Amino acid sequence: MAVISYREALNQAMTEEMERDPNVFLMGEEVGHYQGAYKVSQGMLARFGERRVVDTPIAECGFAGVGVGAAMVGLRPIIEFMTWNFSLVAIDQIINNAAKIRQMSGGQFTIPIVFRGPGGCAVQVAAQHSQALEAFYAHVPGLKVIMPSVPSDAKGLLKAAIRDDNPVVFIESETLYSVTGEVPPGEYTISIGKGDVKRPGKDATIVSWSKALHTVVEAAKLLDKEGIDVEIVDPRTLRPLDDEIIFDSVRKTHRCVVVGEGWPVAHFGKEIAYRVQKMCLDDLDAPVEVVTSEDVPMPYARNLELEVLPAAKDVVDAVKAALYVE
Amino acid sequence: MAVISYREALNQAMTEEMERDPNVFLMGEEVGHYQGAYKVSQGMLARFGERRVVDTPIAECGFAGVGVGAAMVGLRPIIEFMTWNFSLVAIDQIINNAAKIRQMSGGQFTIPIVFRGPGGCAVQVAAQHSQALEAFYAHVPGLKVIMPSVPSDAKGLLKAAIRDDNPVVFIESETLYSVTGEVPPGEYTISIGKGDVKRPGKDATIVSWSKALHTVVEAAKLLDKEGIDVEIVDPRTLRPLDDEIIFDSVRKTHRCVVVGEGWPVAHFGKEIAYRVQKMCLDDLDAPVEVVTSEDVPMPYARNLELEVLPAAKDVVDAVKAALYVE
Amino acid sequence: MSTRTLERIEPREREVPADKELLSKLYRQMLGIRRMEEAAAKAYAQGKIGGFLHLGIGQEAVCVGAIAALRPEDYVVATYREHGHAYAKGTSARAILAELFGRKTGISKGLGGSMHLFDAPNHFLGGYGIVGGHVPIAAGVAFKCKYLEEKRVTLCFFGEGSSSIGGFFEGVALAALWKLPVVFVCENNLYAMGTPLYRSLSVEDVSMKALAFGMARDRFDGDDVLRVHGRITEAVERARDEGEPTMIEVRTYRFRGHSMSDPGQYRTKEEVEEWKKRDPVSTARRRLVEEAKADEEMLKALEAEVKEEIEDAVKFAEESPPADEYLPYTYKE
Amino acid sequence: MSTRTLERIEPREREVPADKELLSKLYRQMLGIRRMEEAAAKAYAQGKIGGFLHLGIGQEAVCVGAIAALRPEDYVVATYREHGHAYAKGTSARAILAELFGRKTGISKGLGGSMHLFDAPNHFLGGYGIVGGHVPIAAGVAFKCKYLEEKRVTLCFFGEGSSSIGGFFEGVALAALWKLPVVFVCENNLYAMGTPLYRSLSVEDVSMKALAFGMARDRFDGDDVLRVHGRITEAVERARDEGEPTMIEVRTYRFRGHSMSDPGQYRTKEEVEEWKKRDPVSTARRRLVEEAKADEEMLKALEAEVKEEIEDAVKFAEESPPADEYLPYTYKE
Ligand SMILES: Cc1ncc(C[n+]2csc(CCOP(=O)(O)OP(=O)(O)O)c2C)c(N)n1
Ligand SMILES: Cc1ncc(C[n+]2csc(CCOP(=O)(O)OP(=O)(O)O)c2C)c(N)n1
Ligand SMILES: [Mg+2]
Ligand SMILES: [Mg+2]
Repeated sequence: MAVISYREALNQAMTEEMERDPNVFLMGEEVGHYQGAYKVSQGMLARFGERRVVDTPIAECGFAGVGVGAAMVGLRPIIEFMTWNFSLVAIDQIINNAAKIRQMSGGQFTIPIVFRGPGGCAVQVAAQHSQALEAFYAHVPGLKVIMPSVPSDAKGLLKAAIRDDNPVVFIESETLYSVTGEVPPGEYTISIGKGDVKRPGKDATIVSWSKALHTVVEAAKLLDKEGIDVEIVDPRTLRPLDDEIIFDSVRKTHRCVVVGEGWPVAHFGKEIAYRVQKMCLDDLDAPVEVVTSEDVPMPYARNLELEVLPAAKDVVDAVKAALYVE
Repeated sequence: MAVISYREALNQAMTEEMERDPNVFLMGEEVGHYQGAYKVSQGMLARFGERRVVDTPIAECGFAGVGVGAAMVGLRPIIEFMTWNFSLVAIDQIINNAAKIRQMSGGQFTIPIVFRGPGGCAVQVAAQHSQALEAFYAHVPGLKVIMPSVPSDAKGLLKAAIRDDNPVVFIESETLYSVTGEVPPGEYTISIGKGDVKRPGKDATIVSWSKALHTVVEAAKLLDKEGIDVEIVDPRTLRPLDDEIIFDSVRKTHRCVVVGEGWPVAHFGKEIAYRVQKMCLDDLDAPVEVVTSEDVPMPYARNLELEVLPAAKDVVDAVKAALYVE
Repeated sequence: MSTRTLERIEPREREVPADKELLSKLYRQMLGIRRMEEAAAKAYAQGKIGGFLHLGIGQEAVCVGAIAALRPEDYVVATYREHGHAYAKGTSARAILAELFGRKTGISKGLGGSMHLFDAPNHFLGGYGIVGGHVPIAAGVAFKCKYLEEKRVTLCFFGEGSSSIGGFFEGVALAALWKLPVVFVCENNLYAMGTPLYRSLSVEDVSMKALAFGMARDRFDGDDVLRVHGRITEAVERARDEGEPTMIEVRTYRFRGHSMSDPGQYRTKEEVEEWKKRDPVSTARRRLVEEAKADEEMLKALEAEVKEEIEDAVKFAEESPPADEYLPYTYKE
Repeated sequence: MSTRTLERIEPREREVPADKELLSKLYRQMLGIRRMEEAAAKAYAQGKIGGFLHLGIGQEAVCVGAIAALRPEDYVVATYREHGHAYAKGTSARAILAELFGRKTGISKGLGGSMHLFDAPNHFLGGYGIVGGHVPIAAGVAFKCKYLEEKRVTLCFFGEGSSSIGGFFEGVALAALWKLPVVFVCENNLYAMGTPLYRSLSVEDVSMKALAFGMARDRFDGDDVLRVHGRITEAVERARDEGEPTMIEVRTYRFRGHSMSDPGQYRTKEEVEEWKKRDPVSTARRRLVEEAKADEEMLKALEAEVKEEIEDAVKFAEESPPADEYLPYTYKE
């Protein structure tokens, strides 16, 4: 299997799908001549031309809506947000139009569109540029929400998202773009809504996704040294969520810790915790713990930023708390 | 005690606070000459004039931002959204500016502003006009979120919100505006973050707020007939949430059902469920149940709308499930 | 104060000669819309229709004249005040009224209601309730036509009150920058709910917004359906042939309140009466008789036919089964 | 292609005579900003500053000339490229650099960083990272000045790339409708990240947007700090005395990339060199010597003083304690 970066995986997924279907196009700020603010679309303008790789002015509400309109009448847009922070000026298009048009039209129109870009915080880009907004989008019926953690998932899921007939919110991560990993050769897709056990274990279940999952992997190593063997479950898709893979693991380990970046209150992890306590209450030997960022707008200073983000140590502590060891 | 409507209670709160502080003003669509789209600001233009009761064009992002700017330099704006559905075009101002400026400026600027208007669904106004967005705002640090269910709370909490130095999201309900109730005479405020037991009971705890609480009251009557005595806890404020009043009740009843309008996934009720299972796991004799709207954009037809909304019967069933009776 | 907005925009000379065939066709449509909305108002009063009901009574010449300038394969994107637009684009009164009644036979299966009429076969793309939110969608539909090199035009209707919101500006800016084949038609009925345009716009001429984007513009009165048809046709062909978008303001007036729940006390009786003298439906009939020499018999027959059509549509709506499912429409499997 | 954006906007005649006292004061400020940002770039390369760092090197004449037209009690609202604006409004190089270094002594206590400088005593209101999002805030500050009948003006800076987004249009529309005392200053540096203005604007003259709102407008080159000062002063006084907002486009150029991570390959070397010939800092110095007859001694002294000021500021930032708390700033108790 080839080892490529998360960035290349996304680039391959878009390139392959655009080769496959002439109605797929990429639109966003700096996606063309600049090769992508984070170089995810490197080379795509040269390959597909300005017709299909469209640079936009800074008008997220405008081009998100253009994508929705184009999708209504048969195209399959990939709309890139330079970062998901900027989706807040376009969220009305995503929630009130993309997610609702099929229902409002009695099924006459479908909206095959992918909104993608990096979410969560990078490094020291401060409060307005460091937001993990998945809880917002996962709340909305009509949308699918995908958050891959490794290159192979990124490629297979982005291809599936582009082929899906529903609006998909695809959240990447600036800090994952350079992460490398093995990717199966040739054509493949991963079905949306299927989780993946990233590390088998028996003592406790840790559910995590995207960037936070890598913090969890770190924590797992530390716990291993202390003889604690955790199972890491990556839902990969938050909406729809693969309940069974989570429940199966919890029924085996009797402990559940959910780890995700973002503000704690009404965090998506709380949804997972709810489902676990509801379906596995008798299997639980400890309350479900949810580890998140702190409940503050992200400060700029690096030392404070690190305090605010969920760290391996926080995960270790949460797992130990769930195991009643210190 | 005087009996007045929820609408009048809000009107009194704004009027009293504007009499008290010349820096408080009301701004929004149709708040002045039209007397408010739902007549909440009836008579206020005549009393305070166009300088302090400001009709705006349809530009929510614009006037929400005007409110934030005015608040930065000493005014205390009350920004009315005709309904919270329209806040989606202004949410960037609320989340990226109102909620973050104090933190980003190292505490140099505070944003004493109230964003208010009706949330949730009215009757047959369809998908784009029938959204309960409290989970979004409750997710955001820097904001306070208030959702009163009765006139007395509406008045006391709106006055407290206007006096609060932080941005407050104050969510009312079209269908509650005409609901009447007793209101204490004269000046009073209710401290933000204090819940209220709306009905004492011993068999199960139901946590609910705003419009849904009235559905719960109905359900309580039905349950009473079957000899089931529920306690109804109204947090009144979602952020900050009064954990103790909820935990105390659950520790007494050992059963907890949360009822709220809105989409189920990542619903605010899941946050409450998480906190309850985490702090009261050993006290729980059944999983925490959360009753919400169905996971779809709201359909127009009345019969379908009623199917989608949480009904008294759904609450009765959930309570019985928690009590293992059918 | 609002009377100053009553001035005519242009002299009478600009009148378009009355072509009998075209005018009777457009009169027929306007009358159909008028009667259909009167029937809807009645049903609403009887509690058979719920939610918001925004009538376009008084504005019929705009949607009818404009949409008559299109080819069947062209697209229309509209607001929540869109019954007439759907009807003019080809949706039957049966399907529209059944939708308002919340029936399974409604054009949106009873899921959308008055504000969200959609008709795929007729390329009527809705029906939107968030002010300005549909403008970028219209630009996107035009983007697709350019992308596929189709010579199809998109008409985007909006109210003057919607010309201050961000979504409107962004959609227009992209259409101008990318030269998309779309025509933006502002139905300036002088009020946004209770707000007269002089309280919401620093420049009351909405077409002036085109200057910020180097876009073609036009502006005229909307009481004569033939004028509307003629002037919109110019813009539609410019879009079709040169891929040039146009921003058009049409002055019109709604005879009823903003929605059924609005008593409309912000307008004087005199003002409303003044505008009713320019009722586009009776204006068209007058021109048919006086200028096109249409005979009364023919008109009477046409009017009887419309009456029947709407009575049948009401009956159809009333007898249709209620909407009965929604789950399958949230996601496409 | 982008070279067409190099044409001068207007003839040299419009030059403002060189007033020695004023020009040396403005030269002093521009040089302070230039050296401060050069120091920041160096510290960034050394890993002492993190995140995004957007330098205004090459654009100094705009913020310095414009803010010099204000009174101390007037307000400034700016973007993420605002080091110079804060400095010109009175924030010390120490407080700015300490902020960039993430120190407790920073103007925003190390919580805001480069993009979020705030200085309450100097009425510098930030420092915003969401394009266009600060424009309604500026209108709101001006709304407060009108509400309290204060004769204070608000200057709102924005880039040409920010003139397509909804928040910008809404803020401008409200300022025009309500006649708020605000001046919108577009620093048109011809690029929005890698996007040249002809790829983002259908009308490259940003001041034309004023026509949509009936707002006063002006437009000129930003290489001469005295011209900027003179022309902005006219607008500021119009705002102060008549409560009339103005939309101004100033043509300028950034010598560096969009941010430190941008190599700027979308611009030719020639284009950058061409603009460097019009470096506002050296232009000011040249005019001081040639036209105002300032003596070299005085200039050398001034330059030495600036060098010292910035060296001290860097030392201060480096020796300051790191930012150490954030919880108390999320909510006011
Ligand atoms: C973003 C948003 N804000 C507010 C509303 C409430 N609203 C519905 S229609 C309307 C007035 C629109 O007036 P105009 O654009 O002139 O259209 P008209 O109703 O006159 O046809 C308002 C304020 C809305 N639907 N969307
Ligand atoms: C809403 C939003 N979209 C995208 C961005 C990313 N971004 C930051 S600066 C910038 C370019 C802005 O260009 P311009 O307004 O001309 O200002 P300049 O950087 O040239 O000073 C972009 C696209 C953002 N910060 N906010
Ligand atoms: Mg109108
Ligand atoms: Mg620029």
